[in-house]
Amino acid sequence: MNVLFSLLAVGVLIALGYLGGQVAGLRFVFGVVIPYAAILVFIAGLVYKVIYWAKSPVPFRIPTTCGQETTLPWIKSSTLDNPHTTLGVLGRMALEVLFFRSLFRNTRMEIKEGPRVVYGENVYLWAAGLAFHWSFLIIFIRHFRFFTEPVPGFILAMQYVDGFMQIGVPVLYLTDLFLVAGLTFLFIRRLWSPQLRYISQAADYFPLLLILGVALTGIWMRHFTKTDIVGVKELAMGIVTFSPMVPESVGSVFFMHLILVCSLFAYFPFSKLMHMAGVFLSPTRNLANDNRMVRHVNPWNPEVEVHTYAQWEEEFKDKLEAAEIPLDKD
Amino acid sequence: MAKSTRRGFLKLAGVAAVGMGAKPVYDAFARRSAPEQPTPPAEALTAKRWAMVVDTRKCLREHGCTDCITTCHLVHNVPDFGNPKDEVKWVWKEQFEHGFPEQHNEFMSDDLRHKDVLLLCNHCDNPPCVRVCPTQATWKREADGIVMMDMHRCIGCRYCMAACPYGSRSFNWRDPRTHIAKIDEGFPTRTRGVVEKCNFCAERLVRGEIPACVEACKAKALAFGDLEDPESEVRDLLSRHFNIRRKPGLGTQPEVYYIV
Amino acid sequence: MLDKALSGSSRYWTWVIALMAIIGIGFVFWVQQMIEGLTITGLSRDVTWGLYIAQLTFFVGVAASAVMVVLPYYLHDYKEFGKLTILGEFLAIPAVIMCMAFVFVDMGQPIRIVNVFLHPSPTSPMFWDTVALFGYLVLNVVIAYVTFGAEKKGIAPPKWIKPIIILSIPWAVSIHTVTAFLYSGLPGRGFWLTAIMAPRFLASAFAGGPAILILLVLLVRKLTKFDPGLKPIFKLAEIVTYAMLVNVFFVLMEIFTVFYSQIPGHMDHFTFLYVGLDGNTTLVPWMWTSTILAAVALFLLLVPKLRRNEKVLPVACGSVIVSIWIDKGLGLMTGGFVPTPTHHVVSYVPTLPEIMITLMVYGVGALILTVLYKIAITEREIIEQVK
Amino acid sequence: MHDAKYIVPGLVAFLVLITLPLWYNAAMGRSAVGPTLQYPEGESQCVLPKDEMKGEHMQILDDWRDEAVRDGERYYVHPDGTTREKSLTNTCLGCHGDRAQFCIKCHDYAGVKPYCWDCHIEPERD
Amino acid sequence: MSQLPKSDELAKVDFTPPDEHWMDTKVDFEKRRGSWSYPGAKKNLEYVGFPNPRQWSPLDEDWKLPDNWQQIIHDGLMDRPERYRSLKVFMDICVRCGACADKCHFYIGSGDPKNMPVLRAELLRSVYKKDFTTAGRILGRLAGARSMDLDVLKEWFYYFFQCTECRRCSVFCPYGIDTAEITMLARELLNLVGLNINWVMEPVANCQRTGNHLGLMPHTFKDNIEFIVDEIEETTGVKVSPTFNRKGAEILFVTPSGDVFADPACFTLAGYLLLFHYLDLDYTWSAYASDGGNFGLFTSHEMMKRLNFKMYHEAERLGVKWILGGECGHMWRVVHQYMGTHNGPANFLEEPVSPITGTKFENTIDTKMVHICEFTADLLKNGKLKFDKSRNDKYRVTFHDSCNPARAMGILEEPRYIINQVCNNFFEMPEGTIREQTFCCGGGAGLGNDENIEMRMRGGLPRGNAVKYVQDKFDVNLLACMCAIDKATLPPVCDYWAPGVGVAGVHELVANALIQDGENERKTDLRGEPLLGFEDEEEGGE
Repeated sequence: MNVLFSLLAVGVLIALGYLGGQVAGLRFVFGVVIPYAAILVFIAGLVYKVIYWAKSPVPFRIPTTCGQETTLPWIKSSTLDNPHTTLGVLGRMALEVLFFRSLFRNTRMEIKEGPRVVYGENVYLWAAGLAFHWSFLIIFIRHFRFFTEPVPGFILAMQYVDGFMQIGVPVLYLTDLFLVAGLTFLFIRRLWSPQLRYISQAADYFPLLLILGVALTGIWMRHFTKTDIVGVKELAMGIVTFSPMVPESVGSVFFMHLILVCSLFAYFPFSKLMHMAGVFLSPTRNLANDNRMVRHVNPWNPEVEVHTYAQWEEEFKDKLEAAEIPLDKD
Repeated sequence: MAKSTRRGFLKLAGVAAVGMGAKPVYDAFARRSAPEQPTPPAEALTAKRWAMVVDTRKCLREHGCTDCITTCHLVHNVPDFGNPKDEVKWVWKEQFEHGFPEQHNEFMSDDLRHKDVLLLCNHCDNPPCVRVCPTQATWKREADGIVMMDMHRCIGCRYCMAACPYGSRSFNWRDPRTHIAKIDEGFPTRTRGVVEKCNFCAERLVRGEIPACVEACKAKALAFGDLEDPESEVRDLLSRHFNIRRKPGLGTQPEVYYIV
Repeated sequence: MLDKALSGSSRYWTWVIALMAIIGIGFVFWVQQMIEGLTITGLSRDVTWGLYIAQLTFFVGVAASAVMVVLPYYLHDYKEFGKLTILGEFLAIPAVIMCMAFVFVDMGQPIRIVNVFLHPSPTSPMFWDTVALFGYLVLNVVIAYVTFGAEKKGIAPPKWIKPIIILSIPWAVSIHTVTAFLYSGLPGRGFWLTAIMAPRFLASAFAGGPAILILLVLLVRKLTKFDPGLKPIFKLAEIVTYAMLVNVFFVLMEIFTVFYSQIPGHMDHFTFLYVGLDGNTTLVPWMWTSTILAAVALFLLLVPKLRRNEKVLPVACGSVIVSIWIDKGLGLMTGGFVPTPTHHVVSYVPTLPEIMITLMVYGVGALILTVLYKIAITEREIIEQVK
Repeated sequence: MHDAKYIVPGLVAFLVLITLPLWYNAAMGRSAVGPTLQYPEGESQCVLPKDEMKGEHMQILDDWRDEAVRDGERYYVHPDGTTREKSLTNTCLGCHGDRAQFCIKCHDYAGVKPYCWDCHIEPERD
Repeated sequence: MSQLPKSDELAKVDFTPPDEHWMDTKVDFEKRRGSWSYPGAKKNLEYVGFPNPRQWSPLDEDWKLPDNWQQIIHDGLMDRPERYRSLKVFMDICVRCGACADKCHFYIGSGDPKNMPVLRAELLRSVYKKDFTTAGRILGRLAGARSMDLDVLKEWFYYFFQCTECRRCSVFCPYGIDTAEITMLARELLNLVGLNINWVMEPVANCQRTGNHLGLMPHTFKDNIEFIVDEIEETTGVKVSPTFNRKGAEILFVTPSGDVFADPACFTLAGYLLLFHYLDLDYTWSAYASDGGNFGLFTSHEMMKRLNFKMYHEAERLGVKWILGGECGHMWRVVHQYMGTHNGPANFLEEPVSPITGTKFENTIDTKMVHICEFTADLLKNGKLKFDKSRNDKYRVTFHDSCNPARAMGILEEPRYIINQVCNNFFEMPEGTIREQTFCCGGGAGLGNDENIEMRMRGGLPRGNAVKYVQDKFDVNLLACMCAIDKATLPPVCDYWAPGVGVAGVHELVANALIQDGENERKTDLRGEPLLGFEDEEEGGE
């Protein structure tokens, strides 16, 4: 149900894109208006969401400590998994954001005869996630060749390395393969495992299918139905130089690709995809475990009713005297 | 053998592109790969089995004639690095005892022993180089028996060079462009990292021209023609003169014959 | 499991960083080779394969030799090899990767390497060699990952792995056989044209590979708390002894055939290697070093007392390795090409960039080996709770 | 807003990165319009219609090279009945002689670096 | 206890999720007896001023909620994101990758998909989505949103009191989403309408009144310790003399009250007493700050602060220089992560320095409270203790990292160092069950009560099974730990999953080995059981 809905949604988007490319009057809307709107929604939505998060304080310093803390000097502490300095936190965050450190620890539990509960290596989710995210980032940056003139050298270099293996014309980018492979794994995994299927929502299938759609229409356009790449770049450059234009030669597949990309942009700030920004704001990861060294202030530290010593002594005075425990009052 | 690299890619991509279904992809985009029947130009020279006859007796040596070599290397943009290590050569001359080491004979006439003979790719009927190539970058044309190189596909493993018992193949150890005195626009240069060799002037045959070396030989020591054609000059020469081939014992069936 | 490679002593990290430095330096030379072409190597029109492919030949043998621990352990239930098996498999993995890397750096157009699969050529031994090597890598990775994963969990490995292990045994033989076919099927290269090439390769592999494994295990014993005991090591030494005997026997067979038949096309290569031809003696010292080391090794190995001496055994193994490395590497390669088909005697001397690139691949292999051994040993220490 | 000293620079950095093309192009002073090509004079018809050639030329070249080199199919019959040699140097460059004005312009614009020119030679023009 | 199935039956866990959508399954409290805790008693809620005190049972149809309970929950859910960024971020960014699923001991032991941390959070997230996100409002279930109704509330009560806030899932989450944080806030919401459990509320009320969870009056507190003092004298011949509420002492010692009362925790207390006596430490107990533990943590941040208040308050009153804390799990979560923020700064104290070794505990310069294991490890490292390791030879020891010290503090090496110093036979449990990946005892966060025994044993499966593994492989017979709740909950877990393995505190082992001046020839350990080699003698003696 959730899968079908997501599939349907992506299908409708593709159909819309096709329509946008075919109907003359709509080409400007789909080629210029929607992209502008989507980028605007993406940027504004993302900034809004981050500020919305930032408006709330982090009242307590609650890092998850995944290694030895810093205590006595002769005990080796875990500077990256349990950092107590800002530098260490930066390191931890870098590992987390760039290499998915936490997910790298992933294990798979099984209960065997005995009973024996065993925990095995499970790097597949980590590997597929890493392959997918890195490929997506590289592909995203590679696309800047359509948005810059002249194309900066580092993008050309990136293209060269990505297309190092001379496969097909135009050359196949390895990141394209990794992206599709990674996404496919993530999608199949979600459908395959009963537990995962049980927790999965439309909001989990939809982004996967959406990005898969983006990737496949892109690959389709590059390797199968060719589109006029100069026209595409003119369109893209029109957007970033605020002189919008939609060249005649740009074909329908491009519009399918574009509407999916726009949908992704516009959908992004309102979805779980915000984990991109959220991971930076996770208080269990981005705080130093220096709790007993440096004071952390809660801006709304509540006034609470306490049971003071004086009240306590008053209540138990007789018993204290009987037990020969010294009193303040004396 | 795959028809084209694109089809090969399509197969690969079709498998990779989950959800697309390989078959419709293949059908939809393979359309241009079914080309219109090409009309061979009327002037093209065709044969069932091209062969060359070298008449060593006619081949001039006194004044060190290298017309055939120079011409060949000129029209094929063969570079000259001036050192034997990087050397690329399509046709070249060596002393008889090197060209035919197994024919070595202490009491051979000095004339022959030290004679420079013209060596080139033998375009063998049973070429070991073709057998070993891991990518089919070198292959034997079924139509006319020319052993061809596809410089676009060669991965530069040099297995063919190890397999060739005649030393007929050269590798582009470095970029050849910098060492070609005058580039002939009609023929591409090679890129570094691929193997090349004599192609019996396949590009000239199609234009109706005989190989450049044959044309260039002022002593008329070279003959080129169809072995399957009983009327051909080469058949005539071979039937009338004693001739040998290089290393016949290896069973490669060279198609370059030497009249001694 | 993998995380064990990410934490270690300063000695471990120094070694890893040193290897990375070697790889880094070699990489610069490789980039130079990519830009300028293979001209920066000592290879030439006449000697088209050299140091790189020689290493391929040697390390295919190392990779194949894992079978020498896998076979007794799994097929004959030789329990003593239980602790060694993973080390054997973890030696095979970097060895295969090195083989592929050596092929890769030897290519004129490495960017087109996928052509081997896009245009498969069943008549080419090189195509089959690629398939065999890839398959062997996959087999070893899967087997090691699954069996070691089960051992770490303290449970029996899944049943489906057993047929795969059995398959890996003939597969190991096949990688070296197919590699021998690279050479032995070529007309006009008298030195290589011998039916005994594949058996020779296997014999030298089963001497050289286990010899490396012995050295590694002795090193592991010295540097870590992991100790598989001396008994399996001595058993391995016996394997090395017999294999080396067979290897030398095979070489003598070749020499008899060539020199008794007196066919120049076959004889000249041996002459070039052992006494020099037309005044060219480039390889003579190398070949005699190899010969003498083989003799020394055989003596040390054949005397049981010496073989079972922890101080002598490494010397014997070292001799075996160097002897085979020269014989199977430089000797086999250059010896096959010289004299050339036009009967010229040429020299081949590797250049500095060529050596540095070779070292890069060695560095990659050593790094992978280090990482895998680090994982295996650390996990073993944890399972056994050695302190 | 809390932790503004980390979050604001983070957001600003993100915005700058994501809008980099705006600043880059403004600095380079380029407009949206792509290169204008110099089409050969006197020729009315390429191998295929212009729009199709835009997208498919690399594929055609790739197919041609295999057909010509490997299959010996060196000639192509155009729908208009004329025959052309499947040759980059002779046929394509025969019309589009000025590589810099034709091929390179678009390729540079699109950030594409084909390896054709490693081997094939541009005929010299007067 | 009698209904509890045999352990090999319980270990047959079915992980197949039900056919119905998770939003459609309801909790049947009757069928699930043994897996929930009795509600908070009226008097306890009243004592601490918690809303909606009343007599009720989860088995009742009517939970006697306030009429406007939905409004209360809504308002509570409105208010908390403004105060806790964690809640906003954790609600918004979960991608449901499922990495957390099989990390939860309750999920491993029960197979109930709602015990997957992701789905546990989703119980709250679904309501949050409905109330606070546009997509949730419009798309409803399709967006994973649902309205708050009575069944949802009951489900909350069931599952948020079926999480021990152990944070193991958080270790594996790529975004560090911490179910403990979500559970804490969900429990705050539940408390707003009077849904809580008595095993939390009773200690909270006790602690608020007497200063300790067990509700020991000052004289009982003192008596109990003095009883242990006598026991010590009997076994060792050494007379230790603790002081109470003594002004001017250098150090205030605070430990969970479980140590004062319960077996085997009291042997740990004996351990402290002997150690301090050996060192001639200038320290005092407090009958007011008589518990370091803080069940307020399991109700609300405010209650936690109220209970924690007494520690600094008492330290200031007594004029001590710094505070030393005993072996405890959740106490150290509060001390390490909350105390300074809640009730600091403690500028009236001095930066802690060990009077024995002179070591300054740099890592505690703000909070000024030192963990006893840090303290003892420093002593051992500096060679200040004379001990006889062989006295612990009857034990083959393994160590259980308690959740909070492991994942909210990171004190992993000190206890291991101490155990290795004072014991000859130490064995680690399998990787993945120790250090930061340690498993909960199954009874943390207020769930260690007897009516919840089935769920405790289920949750104890991973831990118990790991103990069983080392028991089988290395003949381990003692599970050391440094948490008072562990000392109460692990013995039944061991009896159930690994019979024959005992439980002890780290400092019990220290004191076993410690050679005191003027002690009797030691033939027994602190428990009065014969040392290795003295078994016959002891038997003959009795």
